[in-house]
Amino acid sequence: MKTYFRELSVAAALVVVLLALAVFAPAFYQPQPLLSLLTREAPTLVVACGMALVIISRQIDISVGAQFSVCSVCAGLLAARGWPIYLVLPASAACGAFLGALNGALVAGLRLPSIVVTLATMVTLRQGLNLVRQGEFVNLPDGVQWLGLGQTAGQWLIVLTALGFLVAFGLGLRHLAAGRFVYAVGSDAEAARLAGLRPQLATFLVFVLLGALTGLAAMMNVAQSPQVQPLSGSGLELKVIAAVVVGGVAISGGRGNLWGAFAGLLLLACVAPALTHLHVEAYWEKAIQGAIILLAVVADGLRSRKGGHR
Amino acid sequence: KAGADKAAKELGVQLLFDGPTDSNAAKQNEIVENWITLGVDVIAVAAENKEGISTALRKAQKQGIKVLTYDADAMTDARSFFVNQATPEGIGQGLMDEAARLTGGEGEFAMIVASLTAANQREWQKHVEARLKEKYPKMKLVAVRPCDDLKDKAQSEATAMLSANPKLKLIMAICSPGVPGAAEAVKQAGQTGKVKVMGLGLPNENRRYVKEGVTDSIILWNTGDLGYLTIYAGVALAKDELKQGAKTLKAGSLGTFSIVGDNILLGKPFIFNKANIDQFDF
Amino acid sequence: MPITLRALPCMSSPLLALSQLTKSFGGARALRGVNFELQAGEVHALLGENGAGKSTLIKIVTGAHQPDGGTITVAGQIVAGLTPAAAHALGIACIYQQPALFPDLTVAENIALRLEPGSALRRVDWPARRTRAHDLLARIGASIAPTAEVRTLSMPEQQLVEIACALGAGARIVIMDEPTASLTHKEQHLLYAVVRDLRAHGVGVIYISHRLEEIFMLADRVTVLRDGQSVGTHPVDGLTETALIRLMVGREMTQIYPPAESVPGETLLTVRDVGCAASGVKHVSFDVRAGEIFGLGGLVGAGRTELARVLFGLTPADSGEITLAGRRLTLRSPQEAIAHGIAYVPEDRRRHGVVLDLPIAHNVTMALHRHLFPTSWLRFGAERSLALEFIRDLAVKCAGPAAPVGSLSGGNQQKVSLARWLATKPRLLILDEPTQGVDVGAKGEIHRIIRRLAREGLAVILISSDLPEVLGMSDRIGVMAGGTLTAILPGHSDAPTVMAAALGSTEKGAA
Amino acid sequence: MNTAKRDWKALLTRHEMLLLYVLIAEWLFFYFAGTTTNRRGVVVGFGTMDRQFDILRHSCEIGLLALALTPVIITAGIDLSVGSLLGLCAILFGQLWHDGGLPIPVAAGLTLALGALAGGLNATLITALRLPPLIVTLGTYSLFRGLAEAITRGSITYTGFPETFLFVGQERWLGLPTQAWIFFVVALAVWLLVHRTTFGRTFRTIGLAPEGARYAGLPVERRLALVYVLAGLIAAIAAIIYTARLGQAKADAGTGYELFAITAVVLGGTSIFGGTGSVHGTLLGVAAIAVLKNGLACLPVVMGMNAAEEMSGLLTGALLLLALTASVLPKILANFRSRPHAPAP
Ligand SMILES: Nc1ncnc2c1ncn2[C@@H]1O[C@H](COP(=O)(O)OP(=O)(O)OP(=O)(O)O)[C@@H](O)[C@H]1O
Ligand SMILES: Nc1ncnc2c1ncn2[C@@H]1O[C@H](COP(=O)(O)OP(=O)(O)OP(=O)(O)O)[C@@H](O)[C@H]1O
Ligand SMILES: [Mg+2]
Ligand SMILES: [Mg+2]
Repeated sequence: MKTYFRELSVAAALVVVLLALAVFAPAFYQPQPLLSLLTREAPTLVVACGMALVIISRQIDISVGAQFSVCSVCAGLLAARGWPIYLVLPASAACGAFLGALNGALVAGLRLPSIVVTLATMVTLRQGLNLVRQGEFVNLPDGVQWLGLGQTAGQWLIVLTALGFLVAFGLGLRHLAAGRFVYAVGSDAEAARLAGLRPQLATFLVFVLLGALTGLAAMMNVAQSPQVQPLSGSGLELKVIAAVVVGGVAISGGRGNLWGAFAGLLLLACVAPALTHLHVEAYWEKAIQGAIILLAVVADGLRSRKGGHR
Repeated sequence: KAGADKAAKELGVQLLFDGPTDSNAAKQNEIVENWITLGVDVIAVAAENKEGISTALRKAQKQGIKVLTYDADAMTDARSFFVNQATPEGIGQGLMDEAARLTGGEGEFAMIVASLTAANQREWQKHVEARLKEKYPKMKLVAVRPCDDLKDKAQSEATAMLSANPKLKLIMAICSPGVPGAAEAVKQAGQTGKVKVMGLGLPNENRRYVKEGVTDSIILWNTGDLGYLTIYAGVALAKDELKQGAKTLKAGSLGTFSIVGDNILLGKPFIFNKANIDQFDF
Repeated sequence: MPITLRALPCMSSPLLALSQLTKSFGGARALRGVNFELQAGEVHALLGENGAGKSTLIKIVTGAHQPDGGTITVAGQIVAGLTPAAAHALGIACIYQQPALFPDLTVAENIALRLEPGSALRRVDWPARRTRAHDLLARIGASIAPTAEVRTLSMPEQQLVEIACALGAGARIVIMDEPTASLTHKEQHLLYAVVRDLRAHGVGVIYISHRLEEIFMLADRVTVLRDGQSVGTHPVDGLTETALIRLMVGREMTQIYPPAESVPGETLLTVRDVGCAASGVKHVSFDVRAGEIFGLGGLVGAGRTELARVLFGLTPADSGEITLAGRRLTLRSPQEAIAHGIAYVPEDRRRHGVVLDLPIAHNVTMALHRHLFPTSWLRFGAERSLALEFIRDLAVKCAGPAAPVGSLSGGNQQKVSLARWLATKPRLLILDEPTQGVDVGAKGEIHRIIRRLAREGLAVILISSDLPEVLGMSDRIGVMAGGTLTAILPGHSDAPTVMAAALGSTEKGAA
Repeated sequence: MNTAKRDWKALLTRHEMLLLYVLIAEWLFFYFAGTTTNRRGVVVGFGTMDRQFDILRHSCEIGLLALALTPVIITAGIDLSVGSLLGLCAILFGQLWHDGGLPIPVAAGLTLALGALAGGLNATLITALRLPPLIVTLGTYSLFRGLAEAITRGSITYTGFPETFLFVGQERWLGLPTQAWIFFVVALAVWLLVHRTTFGRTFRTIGLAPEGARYAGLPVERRLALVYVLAGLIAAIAAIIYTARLGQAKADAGTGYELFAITAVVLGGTSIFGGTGSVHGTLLGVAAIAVLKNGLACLPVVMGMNAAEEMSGLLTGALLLLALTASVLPKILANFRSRPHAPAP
């Protein structure tokens, strides 16, 4: 209870939003639109899993949005060339892993601060993509959407895959030695080195993993519509980082878990549709979103103020 | 852009083209001021922010640079001519009339815009609402949501609109990524035909949905022609061939255009639908 | 880890041999050709002044630093490019002078991360981790919950966790860098037993300490380092304390506490029934007079540090009253405490005592902004000369006042931490382990300074786990147990009396 | 002792010197590559005085935000809300003047107070509730922008400011763009605060070791609060300058500026983990980015290149990586050299 206070307070905020919806806008709870909402958020969740890992290891990656765009466009172009889906999927993940490795090499190999490195790669990738594509859509051939499975099956597949990643990484972080290494490196990299772990390698791998997950997520997004917009990932980094830190993962590393990140993600994902359902005018959206972020963490702040932290 | 390049080549002039990919007033001012110090002959702008850009444009005029606006106008005293494919009023009315035609003039509809602050979007929205009030009392605008020029976000917003407003008859998107986004949402919700989709966009981005009958009509101002015409107008202006009070302008292969006041009119917006979409590829 | 699996290939060669090791940090040469040998089944003490290179030496042995030159031979085999993981595999375990723990993780996990071998993809066995942590901690007599997060532990508790880690490794070479620096009497003796036990099992122990009595109690041989060079290895038998000090310092010196020469004056500080629920301090009452040195004794976790934190406003008291020079104080923050002339030298110097990345000068003047820079405008010249003055007075071994504190040896860092508070010229000085990790020469200097301050009318509260120090320096001694003051003894008490008070009352408290 | 002092100084100035070289190289490159004579025989492009002044004018707002962020980042904090606050302040300023009918100086004064107040909100949440700055300012980043949009319903634009006010943003005073003077004054003030007073010393200490600072009796909470209030105040100044430059106040003012400002600060050598950094570094960072951006925009005249926007983004990224790599290169080389020859099995 004590250790999971932040996660619980975010979950409580989520419950409040959901209850408000149940009372004032029960239409929110129709199965099909709800499934659609979840499907839309599934790629974000997959990226959030990777991002949580990166942040727990005391790094950050703000280039995920740009990576997502690049992977989407690559996957789209390959699919448009007629590559079969079972090749496009790994290609997209590999593309992401490559970009992640680039970040990882700079951060772990040269020991540069990750926020600056990924800021640089973000700008570079995004503007590079603009330069090459000039915002033009990629039209996909039939059979790419829903991976050729049909809509409902495809949506379930995507949602369940994302949840699968969540559970796998959530449990892995807690119960696999590798997961604990991530915490150790984030908690104190020098102590990790002295304990015989390899913090630089861990950092590198975490970035590669995030890249690969971003590539997969891009594919999960591409599979939801018959076209790819090169801008598709813009703003993703902020959304994902917000979800993860609101969910209690400490930006200073070593603390937090995926369940909190999941709650944070759902909370933020619910705000926009909730406002639509409650017929709140769109001008208020950002203000309310900001207020919710603040309120969700204020409880945590009040508590830590009372219970004398050392 | 392509049209502009073509015209520039035909006329043998050098064209500088710069456009922020994200709509941003301050950046546009910086670009214009940059051109002023570069000492160009003519500046043509699609104003992002009417008032903001006008100060920069007046400065340009003071230095003897000819100023044109296209697509979105600035303050009238800050430019010589406005190359207009359609007035915002015309676009607003065109959109609303088409929406009314599709819904039979009654029922709820919702709008997807690029952002809540972009000047041209606000202008068009204003005219849509004015037209609605004036001519279609039985129709009701139930929601306006921004999509940040992202197709994916438009899709999410449209999905929420659909379930929040069960009586929705039509979604109108006035930014180009909004139309396919809304169409995909309607299609996934299984409401094809029941909820109509229309808006401003390009044929290639919407072809699939138009053919499937999800999207009913796409209104387009022909950007290629607009660029072409703008360049011709600019060159004419620079050579002093185009003066206040002129009534026509000859523009290469596109023929002659009429000038009303200080508006050079490109003509009526074009409407794509199932019947004619296959004739266009861009 | 069964020790027997690591059979020695050749029993006659030493377990560990270092020859001509050199190491520089930037321009500073920490080691300039050190030779050292460790036999199986011996306790080999490594001695030297602060900054002599002891910690650097052992960091090279554990693979934490790469040497610039020289060879390391483990059990007859030359090893090169040693990494921490490789050292671990060779059976080398270490208690670092600065605890290298993971603050956000639990005690059990901290221990497990050091000890568990195996692939990164194995499953973590949480119950087994907890049991092992519990067993290891019990072996050294520490009552620390395996599920506690390390960042909530006090400095001595962290040191105990470090010791548990080293023990659990089942290594054949165990290195201890000032393991008892912040441990109290009882824990020290449990540790001595552990060391003897290791020796009996054929483990080679390298033991670093500035407490000479420990050396005579534990060690078989000593090697003395001076200025990064080994100046000789000697069997402990036949060495006297003075001889040892001469080897270390290069001149004659005795380890005698300076005599009390002043007569305490008026009562300066009155503490009545003070308690703080958050930190477990309850019903503490005592007085300290101006010019008096009031010692505080007790076991680890007795609450002495917590009491000091209350008096310094870090964890404000929620009951009782504190009076300083006749004025009743409500101390809610260190700023208020400082404004009233209270200074506190904390026990955890790396986290609280100094800021490692800032220059010495900044660290020294940190608590002095109001006085040294009354207009908030920095005066670099004044700052520098003040710093130089303390560097000279306390014999801080450093490259100059602009050197970052992190580049100093542990003992020299402690001197900087002390200098900061001496510079504030307080009325009440609370010293928490002021001489931990400080070499004999400097220790004597610090003792003389404390005496001088007392003579000038300061009230001093001296918390130290070095019992002889408390006995030798204090005018009166308060003994704490379980967060409360259980006895106040006269200054000339002896060790058994104080220990009895500390132990007896805990037993009573537990009952 | 003397050599040690020099070492320390060299370490301190290394990054800034490097940046200075980059800046000079950039400037020289654009001076020669970006200046031509146009058909009318007038010298145009990067090399003109006008262009230099434009660069200065365009950099003022982002420069101010970067100045505001430097102390924040030195305390190991972050303020993502400055760009949004710029927007909110611009709106409030417009409203006070236009709807409230207040004279410009009064409206400006009130706007500054409101900016400081908004900074105070960040400060309260961060210091009183001990919430992480990243989350707090992420929240207020949305909140401030959202309020600006809500107040204006997205569309109200305040214009028609008097000439005397527009003078601040569009004209020159004593030979320099008027707002540049304001910028220099603020820069000098922040520089003195950070480098010459105990405040700056305290920011650094807090950034390196907040607990250590508390134990040293430094007023950690008050200094942190100061830093965020100051950021709010400077964002308000930037808002007024922005309004004067564009002649309009609108809810989207300053969108995305926080990212540019952070880029400039970290390019200037301030560590995102706090403790190290300098105001002159930040100024160099701002200048390096501004010259790059504007210089590239001048190149098309010469090279017929038509993607200045994208190229400048691309090159800013590359520049950032380059500056970073260069600043750690000596350390890495030294590391390699001191490595022993063969790692053991
Ligand atoms: N990271 C570092 N950077 C620069 N100099 C260092 C560093 N670590 C140690 N030194 C220097 O190396 C010398 C030896 O330090 P070391 O820590 O080995 O001393 P020590 O013998 O352990 O002293 P103590 O008894 O005080 O712990 C000192 O002069 C110290 O300043
Ligand atoms: N906030 C807290 N809540 C509960 N218990 C605490 C808290 N802070 C410290 N303690 C515990 O109170 C006990 C007193 O610790 P403290 O460090 O004061 O002991 P000590 O007597 O100073 O030991 P030493 O003299 O060896 O430093 C410890 O067991 C510590 O873990
Ligand atoms: Mg040492
Ligand atoms: Mg203590």
